[in-house]
Amino acid sequence: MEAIGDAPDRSLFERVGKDRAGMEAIERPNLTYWQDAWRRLKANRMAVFALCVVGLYVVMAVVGPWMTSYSYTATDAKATDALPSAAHWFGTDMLGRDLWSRVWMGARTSLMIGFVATLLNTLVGGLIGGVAGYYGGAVDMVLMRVVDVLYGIPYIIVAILMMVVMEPGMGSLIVAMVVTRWIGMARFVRGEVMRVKESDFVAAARVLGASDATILVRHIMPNLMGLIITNTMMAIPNAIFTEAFLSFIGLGIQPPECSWGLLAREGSQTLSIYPLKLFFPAFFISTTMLALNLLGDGLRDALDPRLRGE
Amino acid sequence: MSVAEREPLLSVSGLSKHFRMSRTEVLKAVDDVSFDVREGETVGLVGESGCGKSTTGRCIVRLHEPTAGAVRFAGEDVYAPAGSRSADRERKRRLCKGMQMVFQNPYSSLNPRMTVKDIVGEGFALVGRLGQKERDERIVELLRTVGLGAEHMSRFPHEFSGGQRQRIGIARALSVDPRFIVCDEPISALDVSIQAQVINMLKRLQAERGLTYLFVAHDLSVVKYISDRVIVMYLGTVVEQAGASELYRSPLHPYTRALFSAIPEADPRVARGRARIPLKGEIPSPVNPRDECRFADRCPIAEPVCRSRRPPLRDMGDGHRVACHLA
Amino acid sequence: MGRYILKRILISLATLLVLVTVVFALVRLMPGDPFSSEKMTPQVRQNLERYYGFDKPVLEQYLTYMGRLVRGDLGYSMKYANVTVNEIIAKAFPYSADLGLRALAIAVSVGLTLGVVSALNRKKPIDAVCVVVAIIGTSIPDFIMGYVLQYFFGIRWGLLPIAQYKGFAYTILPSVGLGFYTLALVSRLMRSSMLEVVQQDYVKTARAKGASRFRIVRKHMIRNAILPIVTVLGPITASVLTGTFVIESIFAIPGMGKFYVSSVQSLDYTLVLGMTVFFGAFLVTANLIVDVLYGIVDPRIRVARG
Amino acid sequence: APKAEKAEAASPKVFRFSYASDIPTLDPQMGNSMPSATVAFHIFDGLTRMDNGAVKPGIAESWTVSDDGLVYVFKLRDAKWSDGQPIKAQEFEYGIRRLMDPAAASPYSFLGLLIENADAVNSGKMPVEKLGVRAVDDKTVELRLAYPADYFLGMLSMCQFCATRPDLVERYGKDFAATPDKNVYDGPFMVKEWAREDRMILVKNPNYWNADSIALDEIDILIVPDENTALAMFDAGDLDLVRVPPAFVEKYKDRVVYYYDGSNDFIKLNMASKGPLSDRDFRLALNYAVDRQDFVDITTKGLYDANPRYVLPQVAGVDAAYGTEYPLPGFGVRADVAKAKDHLAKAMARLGVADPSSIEIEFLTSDTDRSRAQAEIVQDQWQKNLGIKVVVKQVPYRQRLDMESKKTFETVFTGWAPDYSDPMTYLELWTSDSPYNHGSYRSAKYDEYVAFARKSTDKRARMDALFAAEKELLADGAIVPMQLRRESLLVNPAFTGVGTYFIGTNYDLVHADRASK
Amino acid sequence: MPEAILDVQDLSYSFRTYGGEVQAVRGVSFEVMPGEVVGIVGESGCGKSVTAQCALRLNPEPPGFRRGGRMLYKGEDVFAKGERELRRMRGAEIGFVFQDPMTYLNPTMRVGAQVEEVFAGRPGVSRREARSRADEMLALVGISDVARRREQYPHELSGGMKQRVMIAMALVGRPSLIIADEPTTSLDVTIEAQILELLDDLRRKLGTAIVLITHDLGVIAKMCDRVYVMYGGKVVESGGAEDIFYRTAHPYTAGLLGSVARLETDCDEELKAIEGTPPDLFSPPPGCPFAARCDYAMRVCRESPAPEYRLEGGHRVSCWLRHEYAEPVELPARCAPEAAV
Ligand SMILES: Nc1ncnc2c1ncn2[C@@H]1O[C@H](COP(=O)(O)OP(=O)(O)OP(=O)(O)O)[C@@H](O)[C@H]1O
Ligand SMILES: Nc1ncnc2c1ncn2[C@@H]1O[C@H](COP(=O)(O)OP(=O)(O)OP(=O)(O)O)[C@@H](O)[C@H]1O
Ligand SMILES: [Mg+2]
Ligand SMILES: [Mg+2]
Repeated sequence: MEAIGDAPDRSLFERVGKDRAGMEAIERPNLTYWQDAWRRLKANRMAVFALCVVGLYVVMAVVGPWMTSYSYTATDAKATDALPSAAHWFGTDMLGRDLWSRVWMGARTSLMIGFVATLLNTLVGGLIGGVAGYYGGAVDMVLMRVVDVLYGIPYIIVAILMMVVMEPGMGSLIVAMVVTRWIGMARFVRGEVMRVKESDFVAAARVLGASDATILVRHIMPNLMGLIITNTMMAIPNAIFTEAFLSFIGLGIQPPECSWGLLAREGSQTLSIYPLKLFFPAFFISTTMLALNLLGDGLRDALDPRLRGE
Repeated sequence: MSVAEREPLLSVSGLSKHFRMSRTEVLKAVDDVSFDVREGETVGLVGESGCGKSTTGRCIVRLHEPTAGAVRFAGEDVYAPAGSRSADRERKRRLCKGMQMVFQNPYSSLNPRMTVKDIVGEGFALVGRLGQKERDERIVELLRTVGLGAEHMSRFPHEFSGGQRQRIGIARALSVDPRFIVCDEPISALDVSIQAQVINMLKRLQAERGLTYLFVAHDLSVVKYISDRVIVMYLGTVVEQAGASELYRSPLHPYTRALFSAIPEADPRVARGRARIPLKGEIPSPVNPRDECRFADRCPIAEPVCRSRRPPLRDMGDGHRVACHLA
Repeated sequence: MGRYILKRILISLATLLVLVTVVFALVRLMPGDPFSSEKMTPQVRQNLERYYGFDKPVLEQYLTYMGRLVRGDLGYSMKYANVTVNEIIAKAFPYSADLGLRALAIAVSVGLTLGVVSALNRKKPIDAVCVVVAIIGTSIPDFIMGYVLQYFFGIRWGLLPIAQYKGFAYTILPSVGLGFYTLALVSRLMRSSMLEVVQQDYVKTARAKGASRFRIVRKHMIRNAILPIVTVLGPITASVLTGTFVIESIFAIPGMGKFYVSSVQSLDYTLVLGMTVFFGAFLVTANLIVDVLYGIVDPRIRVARG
Repeated sequence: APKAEKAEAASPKVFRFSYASDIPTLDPQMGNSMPSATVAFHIFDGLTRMDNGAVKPGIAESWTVSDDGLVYVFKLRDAKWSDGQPIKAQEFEYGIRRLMDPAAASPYSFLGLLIENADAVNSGKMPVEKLGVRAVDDKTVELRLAYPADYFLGMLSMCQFCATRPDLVERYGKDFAATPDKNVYDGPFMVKEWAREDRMILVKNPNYWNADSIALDEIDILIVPDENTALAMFDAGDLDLVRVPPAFVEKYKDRVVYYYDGSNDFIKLNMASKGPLSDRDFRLALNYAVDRQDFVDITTKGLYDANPRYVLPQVAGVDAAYGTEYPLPGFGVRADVAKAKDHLAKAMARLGVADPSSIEIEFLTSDTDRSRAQAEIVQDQWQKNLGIKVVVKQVPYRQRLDMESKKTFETVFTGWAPDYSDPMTYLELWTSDSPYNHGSYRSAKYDEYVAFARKSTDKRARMDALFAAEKELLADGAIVPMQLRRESLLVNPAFTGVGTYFIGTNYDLVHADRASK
Repeated sequence: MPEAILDVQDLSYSFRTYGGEVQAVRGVSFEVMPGEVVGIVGESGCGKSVTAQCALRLNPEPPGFRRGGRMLYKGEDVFAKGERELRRMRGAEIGFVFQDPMTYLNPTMRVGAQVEEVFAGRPGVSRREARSRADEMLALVGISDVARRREQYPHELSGGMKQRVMIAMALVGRPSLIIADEPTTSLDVTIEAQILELLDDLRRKLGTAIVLITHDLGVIAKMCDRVYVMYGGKVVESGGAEDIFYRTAHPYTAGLLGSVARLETDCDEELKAIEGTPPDLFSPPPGCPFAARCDYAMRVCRESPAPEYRLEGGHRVSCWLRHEYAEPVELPARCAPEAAV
């Protein structure tokens, strides 16, 4: 027997046996799922940038209109379609109203519609889709047929009807969006619930005597949160677009309120003579969409359980 | 009183579970299976992948409604219609407290969004109201039992290795203090060196708590090691059933024999010396099986009678039963 | 398969029936009626209602409508006096379909290419370019896109016709305007789908067999990656082919989208219903085709259905 | 070069213009929109024909009017339909009966209500044969009126009163006039092609009795929904005539042609509503609080005329335009905030309100871009000048009409287009029994003035009464007049003789010609 | 002694990830001689697959990269080869059988085509020839009714059948070496036996060398001439099958052998489990990777990596217990040790 290496110190060869502390030790820090996701999101520079942009717009939507002395409703016959100046930072619109304050008031509307409508969609769609996916069978069959029918109903009919049932305005817009758009989320959640409900941990909970509600709320839904949040992020732009489209056909927000979609629509009418009037709202719509998309992508990566530990 | 004379803790009779694949296709995952499990013993359930082991286990713990047959636990029919809603709820509670399950895949059987504390504590709702402190104490105690510590309580499953996860799964099953546990391949997904840890622990717990196991596995050596009695399944049917040592000493069914001869033995001289009973072909599909011995297609000794009808399970004495026309 | 398709068709027909009924009820609930105009007297209104049969009970109107519908007769439009809905659709749909097919062709071919290229070059500059194109595409409302395209290519630079639809040059701007969103969507979906496929084990098998990179992409990755896109293509195709209001207005194309919106705005009951039936049938068919296609692309599905 | 000249002469003279949406119908009795009327003006010829405001003979060569102004007898000339058949008096009888026949359900039948027995016929109480129209023989048409109306001769040029072929109506039923080949034409042009929401092509009618005077070979009407697109197409040479959106007028101001399309926009006030609108002073306050000049300056870049009174000044008076004969400063084009506040104070005292901001009124408008802008300005002005609260409610057009006719509005921005060149076409709206009186204006004096004007055969006295009615209406603040639509057109300078008029037709291309170089 | 076809010298391979560098392989050496069956055993995650995939450079690069060492195939370093050369090697020189035929076969491609693909783009093999060679090979691996089966999709085949297709795919290019990465883990015992026999059979017929990766000692015992035991990214013991099983020199190998239940294991005796879990390769311990779980660990084991000791007959072990200073220990014997020989 021949030693290849040589050890200088005999005392090193003292028998110590197993290292009980070391062998079961968990090297990685104790992070909750959300902490872990947050950490990974932070590592994604694009997503952080996007988060900052969205945050900035939200803040500006709150304080922006107050940063100038002009009200977003005050018309001025002498200053219509003005270019940006020291007085009007973004210029004025065709009625002589300050575009800076209108852009940020529009941000309020658009972001509000985007977030609230999508949130409600997620809640309604998530709940219905969750139940359908969980119970399957007849409930599911009926739901899916309802979805097919709803899909075929012209959206603007619903939008108009909502304006009659409720006061026209943001509320009716949001309700109309929820009434027609929850199906997308429901479909998605249904599929995911069907997948997750087959997993062993659900079976385990059942064996432990958990009720259906407990299983749905405590076991299934939390596991879909990541996907749902990502999906929701991606749906916000859709809601903002929808409002813009409704503005296009005159079913948007009530005067004198405004939204980015409406401003863009107004701007697009005079694109060839006052391009800036289109530029500002279009810029904010697009960058918001861009940011939400990037954020959605980032969240998808951050919340994907398969990427854990990376 | 000898073990054999006592009323069985679990009694499965004529259990069938069929899955409808389409209008014309029925997958008979479990087809007319009967066996008993007595208090305190470990019954091994072996067979190839897809032969219906898990389905049988799941039917027992009420995860699948069986197509036919009865499951009696501690003298009570698990699937008999309950008188009322409250009676039903009460029975569900009783059965959940009595029977638990440990799952095959330690990665998918723990909810990734729950802490170990929540996972292990989930069953406490069945046990009755517990104070926050008492609850935590119980959880720590359970974790100690399975070789983990209080420091692991607030961690998430993904932070654990497979063996540790399986131990969490066992702690969860133990939380309601059951009498009977279905262990559905609890070690298949684990590394060899880890498997032994889990098996040792299951044995220790059985000794300490007088548990009864239905131990599902496809590793025959492990089954022999842990079981008192062994049931061999093939394509949804029981082909042989006997005391562990008896079965391994003198297997009667040609399938059991082929199975034993194919066990990879971790010993080169034995492994190379052993002659394998060659089996032809692949495992047939359990969809729409014909009324014949399901093993007939691959059986080295099959005769025309094997294709004529399904062999019944016959008692060959001493509790050794076999379903083969030729045995 | 035949059985399956038959069953699907029956379910679809039932769905359509419910859809028509619901929309029938909804349009009647809308405020106003198809006859309102600034100069409407009660007497004239009464005459018109009698003429169009609106003086009868709603149920009877419904049954009459359904009776005609079963025979494939969608009735006379109200806004476009003397013209049947069938005629309107027959005239308008070819425009929408032509525009839609072009848009789809652009969207799918370019979108898939972009998606594949960017997934294969993940984290390289080309990927960033593709991703930005995709995100811009999904970030700009179609009306902005339409006006901007028209302004620059048509008005400012005079490269392409400004509007109308009478020759290849005329089709370019609207089909790009219409297809851009879908293009972006397809490229995004394809990219993530490809990224998923890249990690699949069978790709490694193909590499282990010594297949060339090109072959791996073509034979193994694209075919598997395209599956999730096929599913979303159903509804997208239906909506793109049946026209989009915005692009059609901007480029003065007499397609379906315009009729669809204006029928609701003018409360042209029969036209709304006719459009809904058509769109619904189209959607259902598109989904059916997608399902069948799915089976062709993914052999696993075919068997499961028997 | 002579060769080129020849080619020039040979190339057809085509005039192209656009509409935002398709012509709803070409059935002469069913039309109720300006585009329908404009096309009909070119493809049909009435008993008379309007030529830039003057009544000229059409298919009728000559006519006589009885002294009481109630009986008209027309002599037809030898004219032919586009299919070569002669035009007969019975076809005029048929057409006018069809207009009033409840079974035919013409949406514009109220036009003919001045004809004898028209009301009873239209409501089904009398058979159509009792209508005051009669073909005396193949070439003579007799019409009887319920009351005298000078403007009736002008109305007869409208397509609703045109000859209609019974054989074709019978043959095609509901499909009559649905496609170019399902009707025949007796006007200067005839329809050659009609693709819905796409284009309509009119070509010269060789059988028109006055075909020699028609210079154009073809008129192309393209459907271009977006007005910006249309403007761009004009610039690119794809159109010969385009309406310039107000925002662009500045850019083209040296080249545009202005004309009044006759429409008159005002705010209807619902005096029957619960709010303060029943109060005359409040209504006057609203009237004085709007700055009409600012309003048109902002919404249309000053293109439209601020209108301080009600009736369009351009309509016919006795000898000259009504506006010239009967000038009226009305509420003034500028806001008079002091006066407005004054009236408001009086109204508040009566209503028992101390704080103007506690007064809230709803302003209804429809869903177009322009109505949004208009609403926003009025809202801003009222709020600023009166301190009251104005809530704008923007609803789809049909819903707005519905709410107007159901009287479930408080104030609504609306307008009126004249049907004939007489103040009556505006003033008949506000009598107590008028079906259009959605504001529930009740004034015995006003009703009296209008009733007098209906009966009177003395032109001057009649016109005086109408002027008195207009003043009465304004003094009561029944409406808030806002603007007169002055549109601006760009016309390809290569064409001459392109006419516009404020009644019955947008454009008159009968005398249009392309100047040859 | 003939030249080794695969000669790995001190290979280290890592992956760069968000969390840091995963040192999947840390100085592994082994060789494969023509025609022999070499087994690699070890727990999950110890680097077996990564090592094997280095031979064809199948690890994704990036994030993977070679830290050090060489891997010579027939004397040439595979890490020096270009993509083109590698492609020529894959399938033709070295065949690969993967663990899970379910995921390693393309679900949307017919199995015949998947086997034929090995010849795609190879000069000198016509499509016809490729087809007939594929059919031949499919028949050879025991697929009956080849004409029908080749037109089927993977999901229409049973697990064993799919694994046969995988094997046909690995063999059809007549490689001189097959690397089988856990070829039977997802199969049943009876099918597993069939597949192992098939591999053995084919090796004998075709003379191909086989690297068999597994964590099942039974498979090793049955098939292998020489065995490498890996732990924590390193080879801890290697030698002939008899050396490993009967003259076990490393405590980990001994533990592994002791922890498997065998048919003759007595029910009453406790299995000798190795407590604890393998090290995290994000931050591998500085010393012997097994030190934390080793009953005989000494302080030196935790501090510095053990040198390799050559025992008799090519048996090697990396363990400080072989050092002269170390107190000699008797590892628990497996079966009949020396005496049985
Ligand atoms: N929910 C289900 N729907 C349809 N078929 C099922 C379902 N669950 C199980 N099966 C089928 O029933 C048969 C028996 O499955 P089971 O899971 O009981 O087998 P097993 O013996 O546990 O196999 P393994 O060793 O792979 O776990 C299989 O063919 C399986 O495909
Ligand atoms: N693409 C990769 N990116 C990052 N880490 C990787 C990658 N591939 C493998 N690893 C890591 O390298 C280590 C060794 O993996 P390897 O697949 O070689 O293990 P193995 O011995 O084959 O295990 P098993 O028996 O589970 O197949 C593992 O810790 C694994 O997480
Ligand atoms: Mg199982
Ligand atoms: Mg591996």
